Amino acid sequence: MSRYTSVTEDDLREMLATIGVASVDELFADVPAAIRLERPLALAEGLSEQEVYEQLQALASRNVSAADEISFLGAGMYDSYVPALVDSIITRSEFLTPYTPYQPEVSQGGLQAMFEYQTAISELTGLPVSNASVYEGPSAVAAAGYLATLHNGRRRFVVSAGVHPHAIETLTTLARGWEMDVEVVELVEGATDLSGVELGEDVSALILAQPNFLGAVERLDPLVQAAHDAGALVICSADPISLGLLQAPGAQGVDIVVGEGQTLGNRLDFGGPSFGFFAVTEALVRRVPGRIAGQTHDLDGRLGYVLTLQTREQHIRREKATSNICTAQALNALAGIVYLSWLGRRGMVELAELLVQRTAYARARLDAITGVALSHNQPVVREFPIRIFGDVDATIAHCLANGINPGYRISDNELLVAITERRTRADIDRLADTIEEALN
Amino acid sequence: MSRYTSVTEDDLREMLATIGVASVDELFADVPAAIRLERPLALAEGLSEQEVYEQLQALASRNVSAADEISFLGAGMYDSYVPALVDSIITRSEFLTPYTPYQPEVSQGGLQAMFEYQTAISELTGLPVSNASVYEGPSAVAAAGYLATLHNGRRRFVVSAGVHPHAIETLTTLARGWEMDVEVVELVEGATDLSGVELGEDVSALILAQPNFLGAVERLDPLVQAAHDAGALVICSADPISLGLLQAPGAQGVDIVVGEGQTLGNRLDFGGPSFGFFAVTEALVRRVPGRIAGQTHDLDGRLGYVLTLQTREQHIRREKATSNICTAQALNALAGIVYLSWLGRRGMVELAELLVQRTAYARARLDAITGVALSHNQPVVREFPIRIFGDVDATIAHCLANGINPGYRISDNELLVAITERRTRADIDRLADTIEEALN
Amino acid sequence: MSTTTQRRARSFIEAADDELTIFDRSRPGRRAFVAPALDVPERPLDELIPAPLRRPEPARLPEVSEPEIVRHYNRLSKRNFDLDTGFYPLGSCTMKHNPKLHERVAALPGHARLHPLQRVEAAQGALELMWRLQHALGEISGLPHVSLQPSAGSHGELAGVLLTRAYHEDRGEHRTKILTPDTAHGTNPATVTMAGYELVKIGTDAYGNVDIDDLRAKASDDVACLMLTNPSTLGLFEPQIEEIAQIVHSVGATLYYDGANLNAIMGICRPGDMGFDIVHFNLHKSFTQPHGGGGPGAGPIAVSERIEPFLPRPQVIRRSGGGEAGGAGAADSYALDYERPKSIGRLRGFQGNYGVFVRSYAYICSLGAPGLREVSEVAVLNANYLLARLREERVLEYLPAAYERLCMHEFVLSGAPMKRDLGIRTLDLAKRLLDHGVHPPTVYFPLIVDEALLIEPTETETRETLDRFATLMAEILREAAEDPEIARGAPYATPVRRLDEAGAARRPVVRQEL
Amino acid sequence: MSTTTQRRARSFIEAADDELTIFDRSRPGRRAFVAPALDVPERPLDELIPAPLRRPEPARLPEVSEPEIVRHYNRLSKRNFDLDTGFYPLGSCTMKHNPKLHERVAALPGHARLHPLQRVEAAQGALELMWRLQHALGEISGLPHVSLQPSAGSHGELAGVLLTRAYHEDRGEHRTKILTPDTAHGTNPATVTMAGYELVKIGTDAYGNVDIDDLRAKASDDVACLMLTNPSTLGLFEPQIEEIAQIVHSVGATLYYDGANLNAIMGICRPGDMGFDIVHFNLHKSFTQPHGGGGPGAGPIAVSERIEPFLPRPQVIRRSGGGEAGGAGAADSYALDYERPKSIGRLRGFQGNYGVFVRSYAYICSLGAPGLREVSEVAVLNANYLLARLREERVLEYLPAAYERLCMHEFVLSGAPMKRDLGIRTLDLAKRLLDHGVHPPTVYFPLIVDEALLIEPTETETRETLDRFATLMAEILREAAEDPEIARGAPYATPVRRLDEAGAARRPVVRQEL
Ligand SMILES: Cc1ncc(COP(=O)(O)O)c(C=O)c1O
Ligand SMILES: Cc1ncc(COP(=O)(O)O)c(C=O)c1O
Repeated sequence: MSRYTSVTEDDLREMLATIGVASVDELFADVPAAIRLERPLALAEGLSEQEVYEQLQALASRNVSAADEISFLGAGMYDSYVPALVDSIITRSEFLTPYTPYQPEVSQGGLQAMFEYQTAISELTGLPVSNASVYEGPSAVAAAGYLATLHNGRRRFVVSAGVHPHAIETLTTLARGWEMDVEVVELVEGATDLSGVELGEDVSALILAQPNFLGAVERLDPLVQAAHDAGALVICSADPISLGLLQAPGAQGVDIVVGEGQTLGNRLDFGGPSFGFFAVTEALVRRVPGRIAGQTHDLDGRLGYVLTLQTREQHIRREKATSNICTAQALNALAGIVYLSWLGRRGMVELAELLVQRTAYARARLDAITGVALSHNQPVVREFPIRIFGDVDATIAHCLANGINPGYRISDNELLVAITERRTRADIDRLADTIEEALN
Repeated sequence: MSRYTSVTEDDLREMLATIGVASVDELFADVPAAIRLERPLALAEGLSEQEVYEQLQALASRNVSAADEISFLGAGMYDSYVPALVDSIITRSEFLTPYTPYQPEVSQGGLQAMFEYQTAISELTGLPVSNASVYEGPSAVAAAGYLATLHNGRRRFVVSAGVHPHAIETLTTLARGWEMDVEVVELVEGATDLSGVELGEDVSALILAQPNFLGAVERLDPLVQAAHDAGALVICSADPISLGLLQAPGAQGVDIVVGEGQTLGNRLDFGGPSFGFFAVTEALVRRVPGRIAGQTHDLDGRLGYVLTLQTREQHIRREKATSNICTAQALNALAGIVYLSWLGRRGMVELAELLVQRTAYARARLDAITGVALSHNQPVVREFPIRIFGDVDATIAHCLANGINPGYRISDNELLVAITERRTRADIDRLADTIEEALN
Repeated sequence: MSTTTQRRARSFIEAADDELTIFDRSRPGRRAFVAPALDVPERPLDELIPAPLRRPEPARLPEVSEPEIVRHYNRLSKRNFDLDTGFYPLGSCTMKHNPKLHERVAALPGHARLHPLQRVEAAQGALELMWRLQHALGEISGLPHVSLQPSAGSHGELAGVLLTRAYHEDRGEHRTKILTPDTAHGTNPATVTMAGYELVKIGTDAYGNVDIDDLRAKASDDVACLMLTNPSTLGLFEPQIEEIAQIVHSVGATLYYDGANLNAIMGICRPGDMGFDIVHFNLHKSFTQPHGGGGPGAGPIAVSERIEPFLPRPQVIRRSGGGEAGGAGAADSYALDYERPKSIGRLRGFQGNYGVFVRSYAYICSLGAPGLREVSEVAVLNANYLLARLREERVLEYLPAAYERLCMHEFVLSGAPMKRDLGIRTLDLAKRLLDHGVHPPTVYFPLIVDEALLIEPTETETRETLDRFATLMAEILREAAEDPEIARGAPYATPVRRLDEAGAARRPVVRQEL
Repeated sequence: MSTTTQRRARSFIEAADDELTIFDRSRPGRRAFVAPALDVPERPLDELIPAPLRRPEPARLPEVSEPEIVRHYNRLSKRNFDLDTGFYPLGSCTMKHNPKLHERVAALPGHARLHPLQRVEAAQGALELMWRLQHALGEISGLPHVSLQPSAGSHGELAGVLLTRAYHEDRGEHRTKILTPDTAHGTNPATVTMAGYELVKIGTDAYGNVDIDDLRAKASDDVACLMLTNPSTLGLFEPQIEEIAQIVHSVGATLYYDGANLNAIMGICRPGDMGFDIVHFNLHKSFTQPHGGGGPGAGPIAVSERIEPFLPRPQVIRRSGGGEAGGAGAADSYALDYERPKSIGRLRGFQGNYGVFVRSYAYICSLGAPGLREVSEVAVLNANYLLARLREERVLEYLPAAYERLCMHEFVLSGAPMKRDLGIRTLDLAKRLLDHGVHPPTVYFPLIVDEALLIEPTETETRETLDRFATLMAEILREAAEDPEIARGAPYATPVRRLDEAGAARRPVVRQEL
C-alpha cells in the first residue's frame, strides 16, 4: 500500500465482497484484453519521502538560480522579492487545495479574493472589467486577439515588434486556427512607429506593449488614435509594476490591457506557474474569457460572491463559448492581490520609483563604459538594452565567471539588462566594473 | 509608522483627544524624569523586509549546516528527516500563534493534540502519565530530580556518567537551589556499574540514560532493583527513537522517564527549540511539572479536553507549586505527535531497525581500520564512540576537508559517531575511507 | 427563532467586520511595505520619465498594515472548504490528496528562483527534470513524444487540435469537422470552435458507450479528429475502443484522448495502445498538483510518431552521453530544441508551468510503477465500493445509477426519481451536503443524464469516509422524505446561504467602486 | 429548539467523525511512513541487540495514511482560535502580530539544520547572531551582560534567583528570603520556592503601587532579592521605582526585573537605569516569537557588572578583529566561553532556543531603534485609548478600572459591580466574548483585584479593532441586563461549550486507553 492510500487487506476483502466481485481485476472487465498492458510500466520503483526529497534537491542544485548569482535577467519575468506573507497565505490548505469555486457557499474566501484582485487590476489598467486570470502573459495577448476577432470579425492583427516575442509567437500559433494574419511592425529608435503601415478596414486589432520588450515607455496616445481611426481595437500588454508609475493604458483609450503577473508576488519557477491578467472596457465584457467573480447577496441578504457571466464559458455555452479556458491560475492571482495589498497605494509608487532611479543609475554606469552603448534613449522604468562593441561572448563569460549574469542576450551584440529591487547599487557597480574589465 | 502598527496621523490625533491628553509623552507621566532614556537606543535604524531577509540569509550562509556537509554529529540531537507534513501542520496559524489554552472552548485543537501526544509518550516510555512537555532533555532530567526531592525529601542524586553531560551539569546547577549533592558514577566498559557505590537512605534518585551517552544500551533491571532496594526513585533519560526497538523503561520499573524530543520531527536549530518529554508512574502524578491535558465533557455531553490537575501549577498554587514552569514547548511537542503518527506503529520499528543495521555496518567498517578501535562493545542503536590511534587533529581535519564531519569529539582521542536515516551506506563508506586515508 | 439560535453566532471565528474587503480596510497612510533604501544618486523624475507618461494619481490600492493583511486573508481562507478539511468527491476533477512534500521541493531555491531565460548549461537540473517527466508521461500514455508546454487541460486540447490541423495541412488536406460525444466536457466543443473547426456531436448508446453506428455515419473524410474521453465522463470504459479507433483512422482522422480521466487506467492500459494519436494529461488531476481554487495546472500532451514533427517549440531534448534511457546518464546533457521546421510554434511564454512539473515528477518518483498502478486500482475499487454502499443504503432507489455497470474511477447517478418522488432536486441535495462537512459531487454534468450527480471518490480516501458518505446521503434522503423544505432551503451552516446568481449576472458588479 | 436550529450544523466544516483521535483512526496495516531502502548487509537483530533488551511488542502508535494525518490535524487546527484570526487582548501575554518573515528566515537551512555541537569556526553566523542579539538586549535593558540560555520567562527567573544566590554566597552571605509584591505573576513565588528561598509578600497601596512602608518594614539583611514587574501586572508604572531600588540595595539585596511587561517601555526607560540588577526578557512576548499554543519561547537574562561573573556557561563572546561594537567587524570572530570559574553553570542543553533568537533578532533588525520605541508608544496609546473608549461606552460603570490612572500597555478592570448588578461573573463575560470572534482578556489575575479582567491590546491592533471591542463589551452588558442567562450559558458558537474541569481533575483521564 502506498503512503497515500489506505486499503488494508481486511478492507480489500470486505470491499470486494460488498461490490460482489472476486478480484480487483474483475473491475476492469470492460478493458479489452488486446489493449491491456501486460507488463509493469517501465518506470522506477517508488521511493521514500526522504529519498525523493534528496533527488529533487540534487536536481535543484544543478541549476544556477537567482540565489546563486547576481542576475540581471528579466525580459518578461523578474527576480522580485516575494514577501513572506504571500507564501504563508497561499500555502494555506483552504486556498491551495480547493477546486474552482463551483459551490459558492463554501468558496467565499476564494471568490472574494478574486473580486478584490479584479478591483486592483482594474485600478492598475484603468479599465472597468478584469477577469480572474488567464494562463500567463503571452497567451493573454493571444486571448485578447481572439476576443478582438469575435468582436469585429476582421482578419488581420498589426503587432508592434515591441511586444514580447513569446507573445507574438503564441498569437501566431493560435491565429492559424482563426485563419488570420499577424503583421509585425518594427521599432524605430526603440519605439513603435506606424508610419509606413496602413491600418485598413481589415485590421482587427493593433497590439502594443508598455513598456515594450526593449524597456522603452511608449507614447500610446497617437498609436491608439491611429488604430481607432481605422476602427480597430487596441490591445496593450503592460508590466504591472511599471503601471505603478505610468499612465494607465485604459485612461489612454486602450480597449484591452493584458500582461504577465509573475512580478506581482509570484516566483520565477523557471517560467511558470504565474498568471496573465486581462482587463477590458464595458463594451467587451460579455466576450471576456475565463472566470469572473461578481458580487451579490444570499437569501438572508448577506453580501456574497459568485462566478458570474458564465454564459460566456465553455461549461455552459460549449462550442459557443468565448474561450475554452477552464482551469486558470487562481492561486497565482491570489498571490497577486496579496502582494498588491502589501505594496499598497504608496508602496506601489515607491517601488516603481526605486526601480526607475536604480535603472537610470545602471544605464548611466554602463553607457559610460567604452565599448558599451545604449541601444535606444527612450525613457525606461526597469529594463534597457545595451550594445557591446568587442568580444561579446568573452564579455559575458567574464561576467559569469565573476558570479554575474549580465542580462538576456537579444541579439549578437545586445543584452537586455533588468533591474529589480533585489539588485543593489553595489550589484550594479559590480556589473559595470566587470564588463569594463572584460572589454579593456 | 512601522509596517506592524497602524496609527495614522488622523488616528493619533483622535485617539489622544479621546483619551484626553495632548501628546503620547503625557501617557508616560509616571516615568520619573531621572530614569528616562533621553537619547535613542544605540541600535541601527529599521530595515525593509527584503533587507532583513538578505541579512539573515548572509548569517545563515556563514554556518556549515548538515545540508552543507556529511555530518555524523549526534550526542543528543540528530539530523533526522522532518517530513513535510510536520512543517505544513505546525506552521498553520491556528497552531503557531495561540497562547497556552486558557480558554478550552476555543483551544480544542491544541488540547486534543496534547492528549494524543501524552498517549504516544506513555506508549513509548511504558508509563501511564505524560505531561504536555518541558523545555528540553537536560532540563527534563533536572525537573525529574526536583520531583524526586519533593517526593522523598532525600538529599543526594546518584547519576550515571552515561547521562548526557549537559543534563548532569543542568541538574547540578539547579540542585544548588535545593542544597543537594550530585554524585556521578563512572561507566565501566561503556555501561553503568554500581559496584563500589553504596546506595544509602539518603539517595533520592538514581539517574540513568538509555541508550547512554556513549550509545550503549544499558541493562536496566539490576540497576532499577538496586535503587528500589534503597528506597530511591529511578529516573531514566531515553532516546525516543531507540525506544521504538528497546524495552520500555517503564516496563522495567523505572519511575520517571524523560528525554530529548528533537529527533521526533523537530529541526536541529543549533540546539533549540525542541522539547523534553516527561512521564511518570501513577504514584507521582500530582507532582508532575507543567501542563497536562485531560479528557472531559461539555454541557451538552460532547467530548472535550482541558488543562487538568492545575493545582500543581504556579498560576494556582504559586509558592506551593511543584514547578515554576509556565510557557513550555507545545508547538515542538505537536511536531512530535504528528511525526509519531507519520512513523506509525510499524514505521517506528522499521526506522529503528534501519538505524541499528546501518550503525552496525558503520561500526564494523570503522573497527576494521588500523588505527581505529571501538571504545566499547556494548550493543548500540544509532551511535557509538571510536578511539583513534594516531594524529586525531589531522584525521578530523582531513575529514572536514573532504566535506565530512566525522562526529563529536568526546575526548582527546575519541569521537562519538551518530548515524541517522539521512546517512546512507555511501556516506558511511566515505567516512571510513577518508579516516583510513588520513591514518595511513 | 428560539433564543438558542439568537444566542448562537454562526461560528466562533465569525466577527462583526466579516463583510469588509481589503479595500474597505484601507486607511490613508497605513502600509505593510517598506522600500529598500535608495542607494543611488536621486535624479528628478521628470528627467527620467516625462510627466505626460506618468499617472496623475497613484492607483488606489489598499493602505493596510501587515497584521491586517494576514488576518484578512486568513479569515477569508476560513470561508473556503478544502480538500484537507473533508471529503471532496467532485466528479471529473480527481480531488486526490496533495502530498505536502511537493510544496517543499517546489519551493527549493534551485527550482523556485530559476529564471526561465537562464542559459541551458545553468539549468541542467530543470531540463533533466522536464525530460524525465516527459519520459514518464510517454511511458504511461504509450505515446512517446511529449510536450509539457500547455498550461491546463483545455490548453492541451487546443494544442492537440492545432496539431491535428497542422498534420492534415502538411498532407495537403483541408478538413473542417471535429467529432465529440454528447457526453464530452465543455472544453472539448469550445476548443473545436476556437481552433476553427465545426463541431459534430456523436450520440451515446443505451449502455453509455459511444453510439458506433452514429460514429460510423458521421465519420467522413472531412472529419479531422474525434475527441474522446476514456473512461468517459460517465465513468465508463469504452469496450469498443479498438473499433472506434479503426473507424476514425479509416477516414484518415486523428483520435484525441482527453486525459482528465487517466486516473482510472494508469499502468493498466494506455491510450497509445488503444490507437489514440494525441493525449493531454491534467497534472492537476491524475498527478496531484493542488487545484489552487482554479489553477495553476498543466496540460502536457503526448503524441504518436506521425504527429511528432508538429509539436510545439521549444522541445526539451536529451543529448545522450551514454547513459541509457531513464538512467542517470553520467554525461548526458539537456537542451531546448527550437529547430522544428514543422512545429505549430509556441503556445505560451517560456517552457511551461515548471513548478507544476516539479510536483508531478516528485509524485511519480514517490509512487513508481507499482504505485501508479495501485492508484488506478484503488480509485476504481473505491468508486465501485461507494456505488455498492449507496445501493446497500438504498440511496439508488431515489438516485439510480445512470448505467447499470461496473464503473471505473467515478460514476453517475440520476436525481430524476428523487426530484419526482421527494420533491428535491440534485442541487438541493448538493447544498444540503454542504451542511455536513462534505463537498458535493459534480452536478448537472454530464448533460445527457437528467439531474446528474457525478461522484469521484479518488484513491486517497479511506473506506470509513466512503461509508460515512453513503450513510449521510441516506440520512438526507430520509430527511427530505419527512420535510423537503429543509434541503430546499439548504445550506444553513455555511458562511453565506444560497446566493442570487441570476441577479449577479443581470447587474454584474465585478469590481468594487472606490 | 426550532427547526432552523435543527437544520443548522454548528459549522460547515464540522463532520460526523470530529470526536475521533488519531488513535481512533488507526487501522492495522495503514502507513504514512515508507522506510529508506536498507542499503547495508542485514544482520540478525539478536546479534546486534539481544532480545531481552528489546520490546516484546511495538509501541501502539497510530497506523494511518498521510492524507488522514493531514486532514486530522488540519481539522483539529480549526478548533483553535488564534492571533491571525482575531483580536487576542490576553493581558500580560503581549499577543502582538507575528511577522511571517520570521518563519521564513528561521527555516533557512543554514539556521535550521545547524547542529548545536558544530565546531565554532563552522557556526560563526549563528554565534554572531546570538552576540548581536545579546548586544541589542543589553542596550534595551541598560544591563550590558546577557545570557540567552533560559528557555522561557520562568526559566529566566530561576536563573536570576540562582545568580542572586551565587552572588551572595560569593560574598560569604547566606540570605534566606525573597520579596515579591502580591500582584506578582505565579511564576515569581514558584521560582522563589524552587530556588530554595522563603517567600515574603509585599502589599500594594491604594494607587496600585508597591506599598513602600511594607517594603521598608520587610527589607532586612536576610533578604536576598526583590522580584518586581514594572510596569506591574496591574499595567501601572511604579513612580517610586528609584526609592524602591534604594531601599533594596541599602540592605544588600538584589533587584530583579520580571520583563514580561517590557513591551511598555522599550526605548523610553531601562531597567538598568532604574537600578535593577537582573532582568529577564520574554522573547515570545515583547519580541514576537509566536506562542505556539504554549511555547516555545525564550527568557534571556541581562545583568549588571556585579552579577556578570556568575552568568551561566557557556557565554557567546566576540573576539574583536577591529570592527567597532555593533558594526560588521571585518575580522571579528565569535566563540563559546566556558572558562567562567564563578558561573552558576548550565541551565539547559546546548546554547538555548536559537530558532527563537533568529526570529527576535530579525524583529529588532526590522524595527530598529525608532521602531522599538514606537512599539511601546503605540502599545501604551492603544491601551489608554481602549480604556477611554470603554468609558465612553459606559462599560466602566459595571467594570470599573481597578485604579483610576493612565495605564501603560495594559489595564485591569474589576467585574465586581457587574457581578453584583447584572448577575454575571467575569468568567461569563469572557465566555460570551468567545461567541463573537474575540479572545477574552486574562481573567482573575492579578489576584488582588476582585473579578479581575486584564486587557492588553498590543501595538499591532488597529483602532477599528479597539472600537469594535468596546462596542461589543457594551452589547454584552446590555444583553446581560436583559437576560443574564445568555452570558451564563455561553459560549454557544464554539466547537464545544463549557467543559467540566472539576470532573477532569477529580478523575483525570490523561491518555487514551488503547
Ligand atoms: C473531462 C474533462 N476534460 C477537460 C477538462 C479541462 O481541463 P482543465 O480544467 O485543466 O482545462 C476537464 C476539467 O474539469 C475535464 O473534467
Ligand atoms: C508577568 C509575568 N511574569 C512571568 C511570566 C512567565 O513567563 P513564561 O511563560 O515565559 O515562563 C509571565 C507569563 O505569562 C508573566 O505574564
